[in-house]
Amino acid sequence: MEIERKLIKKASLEKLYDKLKANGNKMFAPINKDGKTEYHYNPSFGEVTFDHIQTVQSVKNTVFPKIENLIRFKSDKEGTDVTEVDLNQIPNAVVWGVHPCDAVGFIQLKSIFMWDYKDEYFNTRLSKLAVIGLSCSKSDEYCFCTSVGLNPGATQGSDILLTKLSNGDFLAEIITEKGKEIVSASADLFEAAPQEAKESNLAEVKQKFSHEEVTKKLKTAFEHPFWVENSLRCISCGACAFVCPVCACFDIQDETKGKLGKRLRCWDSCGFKLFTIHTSGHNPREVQSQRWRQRILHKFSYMPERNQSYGCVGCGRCSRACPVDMNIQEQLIALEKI
Amino acid sequence: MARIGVFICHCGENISATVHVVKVAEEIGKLKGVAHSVEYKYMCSDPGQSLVIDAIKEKKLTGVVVAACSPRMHEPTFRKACENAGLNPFLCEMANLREHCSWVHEKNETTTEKAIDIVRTLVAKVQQNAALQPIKVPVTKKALVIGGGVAGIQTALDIANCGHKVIMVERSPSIGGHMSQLSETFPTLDCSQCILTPRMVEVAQHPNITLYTYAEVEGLEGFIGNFKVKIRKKSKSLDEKLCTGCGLCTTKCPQKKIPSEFEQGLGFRTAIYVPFPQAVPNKPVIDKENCTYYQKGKCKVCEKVCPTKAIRYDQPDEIIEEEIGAIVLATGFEIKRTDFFPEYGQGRYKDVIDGLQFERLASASGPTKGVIRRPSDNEIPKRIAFIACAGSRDPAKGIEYCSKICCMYTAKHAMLYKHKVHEGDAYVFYMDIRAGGKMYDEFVRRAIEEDNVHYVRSRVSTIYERGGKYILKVADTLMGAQPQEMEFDMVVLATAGVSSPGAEELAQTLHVSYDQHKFFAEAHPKLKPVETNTAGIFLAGACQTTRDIPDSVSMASGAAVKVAALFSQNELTRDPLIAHVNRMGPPMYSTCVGCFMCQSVCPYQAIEREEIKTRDGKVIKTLAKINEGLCQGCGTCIALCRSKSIDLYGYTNQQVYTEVTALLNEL
Amino acid sequence: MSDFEPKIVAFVCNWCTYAGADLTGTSRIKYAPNVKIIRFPCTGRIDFMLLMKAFQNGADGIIVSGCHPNDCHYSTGNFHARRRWMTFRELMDYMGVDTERITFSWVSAAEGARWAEIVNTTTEKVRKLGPYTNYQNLVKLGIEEEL
Amino acid sequence: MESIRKKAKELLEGNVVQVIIGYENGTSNKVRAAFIKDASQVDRLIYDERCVQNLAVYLTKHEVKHSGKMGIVATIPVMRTINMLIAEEQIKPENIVVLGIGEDGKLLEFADLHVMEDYLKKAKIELSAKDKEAIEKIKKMSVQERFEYWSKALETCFKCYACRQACPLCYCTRCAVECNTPQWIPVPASANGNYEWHMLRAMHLSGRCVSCGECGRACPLDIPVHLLTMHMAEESKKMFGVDAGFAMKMDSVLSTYKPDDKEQFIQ
Repeated sequence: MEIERKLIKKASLEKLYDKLKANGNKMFAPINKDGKTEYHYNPSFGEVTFDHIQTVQSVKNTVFPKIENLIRFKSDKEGTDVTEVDLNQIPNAVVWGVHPCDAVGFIQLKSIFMWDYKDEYFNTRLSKLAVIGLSCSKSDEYCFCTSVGLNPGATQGSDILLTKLSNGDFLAEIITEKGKEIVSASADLFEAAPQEAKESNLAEVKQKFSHEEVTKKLKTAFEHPFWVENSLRCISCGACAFVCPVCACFDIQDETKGKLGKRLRCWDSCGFKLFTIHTSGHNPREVQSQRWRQRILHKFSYMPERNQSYGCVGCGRCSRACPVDMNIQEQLIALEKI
Repeated sequence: MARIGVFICHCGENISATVHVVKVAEEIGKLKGVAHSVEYKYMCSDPGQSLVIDAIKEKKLTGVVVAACSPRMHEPTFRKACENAGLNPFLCEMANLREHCSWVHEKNETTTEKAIDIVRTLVAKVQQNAALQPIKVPVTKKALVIGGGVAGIQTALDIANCGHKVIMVERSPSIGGHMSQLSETFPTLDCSQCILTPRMVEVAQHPNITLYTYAEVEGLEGFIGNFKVKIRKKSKSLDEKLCTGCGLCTTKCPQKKIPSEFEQGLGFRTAIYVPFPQAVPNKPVIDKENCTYYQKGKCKVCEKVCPTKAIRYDQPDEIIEEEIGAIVLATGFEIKRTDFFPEYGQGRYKDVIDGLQFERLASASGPTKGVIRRPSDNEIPKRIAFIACAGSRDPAKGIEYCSKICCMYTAKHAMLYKHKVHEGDAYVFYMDIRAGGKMYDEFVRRAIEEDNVHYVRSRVSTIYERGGKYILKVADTLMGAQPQEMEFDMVVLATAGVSSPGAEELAQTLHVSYDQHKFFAEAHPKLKPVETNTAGIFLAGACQTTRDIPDSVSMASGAAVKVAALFSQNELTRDPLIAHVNRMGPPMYSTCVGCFMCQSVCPYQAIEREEIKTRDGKVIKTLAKINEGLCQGCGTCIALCRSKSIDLYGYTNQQVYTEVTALLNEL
Repeated sequence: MSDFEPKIVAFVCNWCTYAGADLTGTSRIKYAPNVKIIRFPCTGRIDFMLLMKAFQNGADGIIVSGCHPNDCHYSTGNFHARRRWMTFRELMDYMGVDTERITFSWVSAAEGARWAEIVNTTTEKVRKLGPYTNYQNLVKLGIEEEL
Repeated sequence: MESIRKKAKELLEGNVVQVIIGYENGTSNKVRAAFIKDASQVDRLIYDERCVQNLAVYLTKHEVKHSGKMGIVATIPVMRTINMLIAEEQIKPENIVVLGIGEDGKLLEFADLHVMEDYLKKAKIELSAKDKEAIEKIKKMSVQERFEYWSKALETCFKCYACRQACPLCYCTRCAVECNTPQWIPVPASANGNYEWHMLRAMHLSGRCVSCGECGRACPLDIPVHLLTMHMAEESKKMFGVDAGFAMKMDSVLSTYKPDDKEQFIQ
């Protein structure tokens, strides 16, 4: 589908926002609170921020919640009854103000969840989700979308991408059918496309490395001393994985109460020491350098090879969240040169 | 899949009168994993037990819950029944429907529901139970007896006569203890030495007993059946093999004015000495602190006179290590000295003496050859006072407990005095007379009625000296309690019995507990009076609390039986309900990280260190390890362990967790 | 909430309180049926998290009871337990767990009547406090979440 | 700073230690841990007020500890942690050289760790005014308010375990939270799972926490989890007189007892 360009004034934008909310959608939008920006459920339009650099957590929670209820069961003398979760009950949702990197995150996640086994939970959530993107007007030194082939105004992954113009109005790019439906349902709010170039309103993010080059280098870097040298300070927490818009490791847990129980899918991280431990006590990734290598290789080598998609969108969240300054951008720059 | 059998007992009507047992059986039968659920009038009866046994066999049960009385009552009964049916006894649990439900609640639905909850909890638990095997620990059939008084002697002889080896350690140069100092013994007034000496000799000559005198226990490792003890044999400066015990050295030693411990300071000894003539072994030791040679470097008279050249001035202390299987503590007691009592002259009055000193005065082998004389002027006292409870039952100044032996020995002392000084007057000042025991009260009555000892119910507030006489301030509380002063030639204080000096250090060395008075603590005041909390260590005599000879001897025999019972088998079988540290393959080996904080919570020193090594001996990891012989299964380490690396068989984390969830949820 | 019957779990040691509760039975002293006992060898064995597990599974109140100080069958287990409860109770209080719902007591094997009294007073107290909805709501949060 | 580099150089050149654990400049005006194994690299070492990470966490880390004998740049909380790690047998004093940083930010050289103990005994060590105030504020709340405060604060936790991993005293190879027989703490990052996890963590650090605040700093979601362990550290002091990390041998709060421990709540 060809991208259609329209203008939406700030006042109309509020109407669109409220209308989407009123239509029974679950709305998630970023707001500033206590000195940080996070996606919140159903904030008022006035609270929503349009010039944030990045939220601490990604918005993957909307399609890959930190706890996903897979099935319910009842187990007693008669046997075990399993009740499937009614996926039709999943409500429509809108994520508002998603930066292009995060929007691409949905595509990369999809390449994981729809790879060989088609994950219904993920797919249903994604199909019921409208992504209203927002081009980045600001960036910081952690941002590196341009180094992974994206840019602050990239349209992939969004249904509609908004770009704030110099006069406070917004350029709306309608990217998908879903986006088109939203626009046509509120056609009165949109006006003809503006003259102003989108690019002049985007944040500047300099390219620091080439992800293709990194991928090439990684093919032979498995035994490179780089991993040990550069992961000594890593403390094996899961902060990077949990804020990442693409990390998709999970753990299946049964929570029971008497006869009743639920099977839950919970976030997990390949950085955890016990992530790969075997029942025997053997652990193929026993030390942190092996786990750190796995993280990078998965995102920049295994995923491109297997999923035809990268596992990183250059949002820089992991580097911001890391308590010990494991800056992924710094490491990728170094890896390009090994 | 679990196949649990549930057996609900009516206990006659004790349970069924308030709990609807049929309903309980029905509801429990509906639970997952329950293959059999029945009720019966008397589960503990033979037909009741047969129900259990038959069901195990017929229905191939994998676990049993008997819902009846308290497990403290019949758990062994039903575990035995399960074992008889071929089911591991530890796969049987009891649900307490009687003491904790039917007897304490009214007859109604709630009570029945509670009963169901209780049984359900145990049904859930038993599914987590593991088949456990009793623990076998090898036993070294050699005992250590610490202390050579009458209790130690009796224990050692009893064990030795059962055919087991015994090592006796006594810290003074001779065995015999306080009993060897006594003149006559109550209530029969037979001569103490006469009855004790043969026993002492028997110890020395017994082929199964190795005697180390002038020796002390310095260290102990290991656990029941498998102790390793370190004994320091202090240098006697003597080659005992060469010494014939002729005693020439002791007569020639120039240091003749050393107060004799045996005579309680009323007589003297030399620097090389045998504590008393009947000492066992009857060979001298050199008291280095008082020996001219050791102090000044010159003398060596003993060496010169010794016909067998047995003196060894440069003899070092010897450390002996022995492997033993059981220990009996018989370290005895001590008494407070007269210097403890400011109101009675604080030890300044020569003729105010303690009970043991009086024993020496009354003893035919004592410093006065059995004539009662005042230490100050050797005069025979015409009026003598005995003060009972000197320091005992006195929480303010002395000790709060009753020393128990004083009433009797005071009566004996007064009687002995009257037998020796017919014209003399003997007064006993007492609080109460506690003469419980066979022929004991009769003995006291004899002192009063036949020997005319004057018993005055009074505490003596003070003693002062006036012109060679001792004035006692008393008030006869049975005669109007008028304060009055009475004059005596001599006063004997029945001072309080206290724990033996060094008892606390010894307890710490052996890891046995002790009470606030530093007497060793028995494992249970009624049912385990000779055991300590440390398995394999037993108590005999007055080291546990002050006690008289008959009590000490019976306790000693009791301890000996405990040791003999322990030695009756080659292996010790223990309940397997103990802790264990998890183990797994490399590289973790265990989730234990070796912080060893568990070591400090264990009341039994049961947690050891285990080193995991590579083939070339490099230590990879140090883990906690539970000594199966020592662990008693309290589980304190388990609740403390942060990484959940220790667990307790019988009460595993999974079991107790399951109980909590099952108690509160329908299954 | 007049018909509210609190669910109370008692964690007791085998040698003192369990035996004391047996004595309550043999003495035929009646008490509230709300309390159900779980037997441990010693209070030293009782993991602090078990208290939270009881609340998590729907208990409204808890009793923890063992031998009086100096009377521990294992000589020192209850002393360690005492420190554990002093510490954990402080933490619970700081985190907003209603410690009023937890009775800590020493009940000896001879104190059958006292056990009945502890059970009754605890039951009455918890009955007044009502169901522990705070914690039960917390348990549902996140997992009971709508889709 | 120069004195640290000089000392580090001396230790590495003399082969006294094989690695120096210190701070270096990181990205975006951050500082981070540096592991210097070569004397020529000592100029990477820095020290300023940004250097607050508790580096002792690396002393038990497999790949660091296998470098050999370790020199460590240690501020007061780090020194206290070192004492704790020795007391709990996780490191051996002979494997450690401490490059102490005093209250004034200057290098302290300790002839041995006993000298460090003496230094700590004299040092003035208190919680920061900010932490104190935050704890006081929570203490002043009603039980209900405290419950709401913590359940809300902890609800957002996604169990990345940065708090645990950053803590040098959380050195277990398998944390209790990862034990699944039984599953003591619910695995999902649910309200209850989070609440109980943080309760467990605070309890396991009771009487052991040296109040370095690293757990709170590490949290990517800025949950003030350090207020839990710090409060318990203060209470341990009050209740038992135990202040962690002042000596290489200590009676830990939960593994020792006194017969006369005083409480008012046991009936």
